[in-house]
Amino acid sequence: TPDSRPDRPGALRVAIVLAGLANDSGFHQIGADGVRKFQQDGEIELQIRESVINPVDAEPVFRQYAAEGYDLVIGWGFSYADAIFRTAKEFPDAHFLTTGGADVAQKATANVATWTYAAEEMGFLLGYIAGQSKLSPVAVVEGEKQPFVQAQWFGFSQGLRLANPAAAEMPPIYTGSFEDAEKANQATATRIREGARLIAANAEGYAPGVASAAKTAGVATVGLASTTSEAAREVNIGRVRVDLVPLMRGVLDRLKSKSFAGQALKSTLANRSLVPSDINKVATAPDVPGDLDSRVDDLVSRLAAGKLAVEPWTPGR
Amino acid sequence: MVTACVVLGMALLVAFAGSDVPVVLAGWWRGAFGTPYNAVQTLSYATPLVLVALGVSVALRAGMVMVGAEGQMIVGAVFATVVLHGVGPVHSLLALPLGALAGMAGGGLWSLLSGVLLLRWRVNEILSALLADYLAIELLAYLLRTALRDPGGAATPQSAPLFEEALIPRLPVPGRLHVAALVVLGIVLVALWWHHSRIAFIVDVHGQRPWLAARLGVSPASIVLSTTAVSGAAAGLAGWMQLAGVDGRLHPGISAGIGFSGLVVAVLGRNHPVGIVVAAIAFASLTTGASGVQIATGTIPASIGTVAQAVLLLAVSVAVVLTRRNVAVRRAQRKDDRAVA
Amino acid sequence: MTVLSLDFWVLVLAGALASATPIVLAGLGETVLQRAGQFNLGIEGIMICGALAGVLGSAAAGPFAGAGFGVLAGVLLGFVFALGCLAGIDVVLVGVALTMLGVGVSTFVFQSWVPSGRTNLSVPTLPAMSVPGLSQLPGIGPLFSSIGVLTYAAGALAVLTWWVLRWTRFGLRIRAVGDSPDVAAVRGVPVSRYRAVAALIAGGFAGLAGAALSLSAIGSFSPGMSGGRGFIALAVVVVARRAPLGVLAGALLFAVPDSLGLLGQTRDTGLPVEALHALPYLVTFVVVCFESRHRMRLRQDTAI
Amino acid sequence: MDTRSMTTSPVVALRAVSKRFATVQALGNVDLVLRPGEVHVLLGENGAGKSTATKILAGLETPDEGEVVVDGEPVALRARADSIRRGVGLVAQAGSLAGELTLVENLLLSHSSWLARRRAAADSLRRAADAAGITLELDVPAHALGVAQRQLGELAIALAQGARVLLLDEPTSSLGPHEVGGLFARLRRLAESGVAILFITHRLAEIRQVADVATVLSHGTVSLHGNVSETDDAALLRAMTGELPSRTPDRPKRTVGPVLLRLDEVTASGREHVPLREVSIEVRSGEILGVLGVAGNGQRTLADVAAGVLRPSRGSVRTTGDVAYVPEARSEGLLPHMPAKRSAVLRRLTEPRFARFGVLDDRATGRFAKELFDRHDVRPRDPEVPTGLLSGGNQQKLLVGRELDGAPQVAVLHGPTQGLDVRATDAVRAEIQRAAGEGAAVLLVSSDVDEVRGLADRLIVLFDGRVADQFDAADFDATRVGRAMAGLST
Ligand SMILES: Nc1ncnc2c1ncn2[C@@H]1O[C@H](COP(=O)(O)OP(=O)(O)OP(=O)(O)O)[C@@H](O)[C@H]1O
Ligand SMILES: Nc1ncnc2c1ncn2[C@@H]1O[C@H](COP(=O)(O)OP(=O)(O)OP(=O)(O)O)[C@@H](O)[C@H]1O
Ligand SMILES: [Mg+2]
Ligand SMILES: [Mg+2]
Repeated sequence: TPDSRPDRPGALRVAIVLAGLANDSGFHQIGADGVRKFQQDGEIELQIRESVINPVDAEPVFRQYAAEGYDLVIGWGFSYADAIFRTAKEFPDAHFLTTGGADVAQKATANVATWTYAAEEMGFLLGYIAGQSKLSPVAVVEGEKQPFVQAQWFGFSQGLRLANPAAAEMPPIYTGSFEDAEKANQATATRIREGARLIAANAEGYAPGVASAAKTAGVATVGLASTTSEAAREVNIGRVRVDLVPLMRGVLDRLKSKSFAGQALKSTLANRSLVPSDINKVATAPDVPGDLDSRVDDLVSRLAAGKLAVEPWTPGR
Repeated sequence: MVTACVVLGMALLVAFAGSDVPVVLAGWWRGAFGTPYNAVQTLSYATPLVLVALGVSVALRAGMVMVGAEGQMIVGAVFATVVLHGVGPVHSLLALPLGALAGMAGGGLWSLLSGVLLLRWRVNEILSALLADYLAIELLAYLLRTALRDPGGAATPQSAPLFEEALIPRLPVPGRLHVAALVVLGIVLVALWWHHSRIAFIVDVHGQRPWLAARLGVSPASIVLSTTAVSGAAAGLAGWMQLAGVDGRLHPGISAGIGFSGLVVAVLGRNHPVGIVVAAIAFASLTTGASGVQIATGTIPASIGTVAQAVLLLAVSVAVVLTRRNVAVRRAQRKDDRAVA
Repeated sequence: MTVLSLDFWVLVLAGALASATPIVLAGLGETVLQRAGQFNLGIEGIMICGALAGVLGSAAAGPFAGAGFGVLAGVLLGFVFALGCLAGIDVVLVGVALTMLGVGVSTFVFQSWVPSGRTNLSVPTLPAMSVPGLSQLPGIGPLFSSIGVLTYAAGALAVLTWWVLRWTRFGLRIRAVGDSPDVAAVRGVPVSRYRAVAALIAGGFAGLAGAALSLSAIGSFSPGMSGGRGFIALAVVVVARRAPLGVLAGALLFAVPDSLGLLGQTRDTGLPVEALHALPYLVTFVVVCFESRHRMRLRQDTAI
Repeated sequence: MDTRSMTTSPVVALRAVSKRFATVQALGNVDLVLRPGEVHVLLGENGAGKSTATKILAGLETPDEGEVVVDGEPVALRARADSIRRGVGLVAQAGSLAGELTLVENLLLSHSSWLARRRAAADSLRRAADAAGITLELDVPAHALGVAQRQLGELAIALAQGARVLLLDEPTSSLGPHEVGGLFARLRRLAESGVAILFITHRLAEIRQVADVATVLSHGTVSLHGNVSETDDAALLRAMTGELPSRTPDRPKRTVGPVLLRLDEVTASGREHVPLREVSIEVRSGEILGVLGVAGNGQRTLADVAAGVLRPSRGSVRTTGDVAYVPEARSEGLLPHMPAKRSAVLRRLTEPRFARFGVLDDRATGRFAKELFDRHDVRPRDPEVPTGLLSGGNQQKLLVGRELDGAPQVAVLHGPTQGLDVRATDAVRAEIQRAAGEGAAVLLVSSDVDEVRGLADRLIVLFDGRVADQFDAADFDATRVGRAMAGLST
């Protein structure tokens, strides 16, 4: 259950509002998992509110939690920012965390921390892992054509080229829905029939469709979660996950020490909040090197040292 | 019996999730009406529903089922965004009517697509409106990715925020109820007049026997076009209200299912303006109450909130049916008594 | 391979066949229901429950049992629909409530079954078969090399539905009930019972459509997987003018441009992706307009 | 004939049945006994309760008091199916054909086999129709048939079903003499073979041709019961209305004015199977043009076109002034689900007195309706009753009254007296005379040849959508008309 009594009195009360389901293996699960850990440790009292799809619907929810005296209200959805900032103005004593694109980073206020992630870097690392498999051509299957997604696949191409300059890339197919597994299945099957040897996708609602088509054809995938489906376990090389825990650790600490103020958080490779995860040795990608972990570490340190840069995506590209 | 069955099923589900019905109901009440803010919030949800439903009811009386409000809201909001961004910051006395007119024009024009095709080639209006909804969604997605994109660079598609003067001022109440809610109230009064007007009766007649209406000098073309345009304009106006009163900028969720719910509200309110207002508040309370349920129980996942909404909707509908039956019986009895006397 | 090449179109058509299947199935049920004078806005909710029931059934007893489970779940929700209508609630309201109910229940069961951190179920899928003879044809052979059993079933059920509506007393009675319930009652047809049966049939078909979605190729459930297909099915029934064989045509009319919109992205068309996504709606729109116009020309006179 | 009613035991009967609708006591303590081999005619004014009695026998309504007896046993008929199972066939007054289905398919609706064997059903239907002297179109959906053809079709279906009790609620109201003749012969034969027949009509002349026993209802109670051979028309009429109706006034002299209705080479295909083909007619002010023809030869399309409800595909229609229209199917001119006052006010709705500040004045419409009901004897005089719940005849009175009130310049009347009782029929005919006298151009379409002959100045005969013959009323010649109606004239 998403809620349990605090083990310790005086535990922080945290509410997280998700635009989707907490067990979607994707974006919303990142948010939920990021706070659930602290709940399990008894450090916070947690309430999770799922599937508040529209920002219009989310605002009263934020407000309700703020009015109920929650210490931290997290809006975990990309279009929540306006609603969070509006609510935060009404509740100057409450604390909020909002998510958004690059734009929110500059908007953090005294009681609103912002979070975003380096989509290009996430894609870059994913592309790097994909390239390590030496599989080619690579095809992207994705849901909606949205800025954060476009940025990710822009980074992906760079990572792929770095790891495997010979890799051919097919243009992405956007099915038009992050949920529609059947269309993703059809798009994947088509790409495979056209020769794709590796399918790149994200761990969203449509992911089971990608996994099953890949499994049927004996083709590898990258970007899916191993919880996506059992098929995904058998074909997916790995993915890049947002690990919210380190950043959340800091937020909670500052809340406790009453020094919470306007942080702009960003998950990056350098701060180890974007991490490779679910790395599998799968039969469909025999050439993935055994020392993938250390190669990734190496890549991350080169990035951190500034020896390597990911070109940022700009809208309208 | 249906209610019994459904309530039983609901109770089972809730029990399954580890909570009990009174707590859920109390939570729903608290979420929907328990605090001034929540009550205002419910009203604020109800506002666009009322507007859309009033429009839909006009078309329903002419015998057309309007499922196009969703798309009309979108196109209305797009028009308003384009116009407002186009003129740039102007005084709110200009910006507000301009936005409203643009919204109505957008919604009205989009609805005329169905109206004209129905008249010209008898294209089923449910079908054309449904398809037009999807087209509007794709159009919005395209514009938000290209011409109307927020230059500030957001992670999700959205337009730049409207300038300050274009935003509808809020009423001095807790919660986000804006001044345009008063406009809607005015529209309800007009609708009340219209509902009992002679022309509305002629529209009814057209819905059942077109030739009789035609003989009164009201041509099918004028009825079909005017009723679709009115329903579209109402939806477009609602689109502007969401844009300038609630969201402050255009984004893909601008219509948020309101167009679809508006049809439900019109049916639930049986086309009567007062019925529509009551139905809209009841329907809005389904959404606002869901938060209360969650907070009250703490354990119930959102999906159960959706189930609770369905059950409440069925329960309210059954209540409406029973009340109507009672009223009819009582009326007959009264007449009987008079006849005996 | 260009947009004009045969291979490309084979791919498009193969995709269309698969994606038309659930729409045909749901549309057939809706056809029966509409012939009985009602319509169900809740197909979407039934479909998603059918998809989940299909997965659970397949996990327990294999894919064919899964399809059966899907039907069963659909019939159950069809029963709720029938009850709601019998209670005198407007069909629009019952349909909307049913959509909410279906979405809520399926999500709830799914979350209970597969909580956060647990791996989603993968279950055996229904087999696909090739059409003997046709699959050996050069060029278009691949189109027939692997067609799901439910695609065959959808075709067969369309013919069966047509046959039942036309050649059985049951079918005639359903049509009479839809045509005019008062008249049907005078002819001795128990109207409510026939409507209820039609609702169960429609529910069963929608449930099977859901199972087709989860069991034809994917073998897993995800909460949003019905993706608005219930509403498309409704539209297709209108396009088909409530004729079972018309539903086949209507579903393909939608599915082919839909598939084309997906695969068109792999070619350099120069069109924005939204235009490709809009393709099926646009094509359906245009075809319906022409068809209506043609129909009107056939009967030259216009009633006022 | 007389002894038979003594000896045979009843198949079905109503015993002391009462039935009340909200404000109306439709039946009070009614006994009605149907015996095999007997044609039992049920008479009464519009709204007397005839249809209600029939519906109770058919299981469509349940009595408040009293019981239905079948084969000597009291039974509870809960649905139409119960009484079908007991062999009770019905031709309902409002029509009971599913419009989307053909006649054959309508027959199959209550067949015992679960398979729709169209060929066999068509054969049995055709046999039944032939035996009754009826010609039918079996392969078109019922909605494409005119009312008369639907009535014939329903009769044929009832006959083909081989019921042992036949309830016929005004089966002849829109049939011509030719069809009625054939039908009666068939009914007599059926009676002789042991079928019990209940027959409702307003045409007294028909009674003696076919009926053995008569029951008269007046305001829901039995006012006369006896063998037809032992009663005379005057007694029946007295029992129905309590008085003798006045005679139809003789045709007054009218002054004929300018052409107010003109059809030029009109070709049109309406809902009827037979389209209208190149029809040209002129009707002048003060003139009544009668239209005759076997049902289904384009009459309905002609009326629709003349009234401006249907736009012709070729040719032109010109009317001058106000057009009154009484369509063949009365419900097409009414709003069945709305209060009767709404149906009543339809023609005058735009007058200022019916609205205040644009709001429909319900009291004014109520008053108007009440006056209209008084003038045209629409019963009950309750403007709030939903139109569709008025008895068939009263709906017809409302419709005709509404249309002919207020001196229309053109009147298109299709079967204006169908379903009306003797008195109301006379009243409507007088009303038509009056309208023409006041200068209306009247197009009168009717299956009742005598009615047309009695009222019209000129006649045309339609066959297969064309004008087969036309002549002045003075030249009326039954053989010539018969030939034209059969398509034999050149
Ligand atoms: N099967 C039938 N047999 C005989 N008459 C019929 C039949 N069906 C309809 N009618 C008559 O035809 C007329 C028009 O019927 P129709 O069913 O078109 O009405 P409608 O427009 O559907 O009415 P409503 O809107 O009240 O349902 C009515 O007078 C009715 O009595
Ligand atoms: N369902 C109903 N609800 C209310 N009143 C009804 C209903 N059915 C019939 N009535 C009323 O009952 C009375 C008897 O009607 P019924 O139809 O039996 O008359 P009828 O003798 O058949 O007349 P007609 O010759 O005009 O057909 C009428 O006043 C009618 O308005
Ligand atoms: Mg009807
Ligand atoms: Mg009657």
